[in-house]
Amino acid sequence: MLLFASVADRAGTRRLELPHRDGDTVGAIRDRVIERFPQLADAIPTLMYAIDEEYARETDAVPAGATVALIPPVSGG
Amino acid sequence: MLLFASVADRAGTRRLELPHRDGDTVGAIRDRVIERFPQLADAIPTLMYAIDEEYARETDAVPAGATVALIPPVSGG
Amino acid sequence: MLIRVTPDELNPGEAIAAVASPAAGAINVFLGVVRDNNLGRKVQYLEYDAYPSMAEKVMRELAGEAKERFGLEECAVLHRTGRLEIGETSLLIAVSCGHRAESFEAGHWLVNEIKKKVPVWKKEVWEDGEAWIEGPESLGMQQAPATMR
Amino acid sequence: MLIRVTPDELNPGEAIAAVASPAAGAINVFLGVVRDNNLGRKVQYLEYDAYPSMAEKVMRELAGEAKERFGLEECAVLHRTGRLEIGETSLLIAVSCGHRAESFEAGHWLVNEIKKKVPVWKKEVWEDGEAWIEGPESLGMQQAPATMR
Repeated sequence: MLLFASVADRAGTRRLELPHRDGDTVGAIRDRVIERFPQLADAIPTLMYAIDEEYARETDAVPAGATVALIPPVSGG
Repeated sequence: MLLFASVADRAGTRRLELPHRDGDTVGAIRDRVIERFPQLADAIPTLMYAIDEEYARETDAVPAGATVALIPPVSGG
Repeated sequence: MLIRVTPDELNPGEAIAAVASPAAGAINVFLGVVRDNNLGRKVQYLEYDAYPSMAEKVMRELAGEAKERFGLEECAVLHRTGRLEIGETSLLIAVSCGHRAESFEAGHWLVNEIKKKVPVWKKEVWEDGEAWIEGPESLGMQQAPATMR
Repeated sequence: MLIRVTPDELNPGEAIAAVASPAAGAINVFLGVVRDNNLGRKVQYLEYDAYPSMAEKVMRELAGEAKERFGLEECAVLHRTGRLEIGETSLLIAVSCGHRAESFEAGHWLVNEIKKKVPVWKKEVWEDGEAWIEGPESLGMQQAPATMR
């Protein structure tokens, strides 16, 4: 699991290893992160997600070994 | 009098000295050039003019000592 | 296609050389530059975070789509990361094509898409605080001090 | 404002440096480049004629009007003259301003105005002849051979 920008700052980390569970979805994994870092809860409505460098939906299944990323609203340029 | 591009090529010169006459207009001077270089006559409908580096009309008066230019349709860029 | 996310200075000459083509009559180059102010606040410097491998992937997809959509000859997209001072270039885009109108349209389209889709984030640092800017043109929220990172 | 008509190579880095400004968030650069074909004909090289002093004057007026009209910070316009090979830059424009949209609009407006108003002319040289191109996008008329010049 990769965290960026304000989410990484508020979690105090940019990277988490989470055990894979059968039937894991992006949303389920995100919820486990929020349990650990409740201060991130208010970011949920604005987050996007990626599985292995592809934008993904909350309901998408996460394969074992995949890299999930929490993507706050982007502001590059 | 300055000539450019196809007009200069067809006249075989880029620069003419013409004596100034009282009441000279751009058009009058151009006509004296065409007398000397009749091969330029067919360019007249497309020409624009400048007096001392400013676009000018055919009817504009030309002061003594001014530089008049025949400006074919431009194609820079 | 030249696509790169890098902490190093961006070089417009490199991007222009990368899009050179004998069939190109027009090259358009866009530089996103760090400005000394935003939404009325004086900016001291910016810090860019990125998900570099995904950012390059999305940039490559957008560059490919731009080539198709605008009939480009070539396309280069580079984004810088890390600390950037006022006047430094954060985003560098170059496109080449036959005619000028498409070069402007393609460049503008690419900047807009990049700002919407590429996983890169800027933090503004002011004299009295700092904020991650999340979302295009947002004012940002005052964040915890950097010592918490 | 950097305004120049010159037989020397145009350098995008110089134009970009000339428009740098702490208040600029966007720089747009346009390069008009010699293409290997025009209206279906293979081009060997171009030759640009100009009325340099008047061309610089008109370019300066247009740059000033663009600054006003689009709220630019700075503006550079350079045009090259003489013989230009395929891939070489004939026209170089750089503009800087606060935001990207205006930078694209200003650049595009300037190219269009320059092509309409600046006293510069290009001659296309093909394998089997040459022609002064007079008027934007005209096909040109076959001219007398160069020996008559």
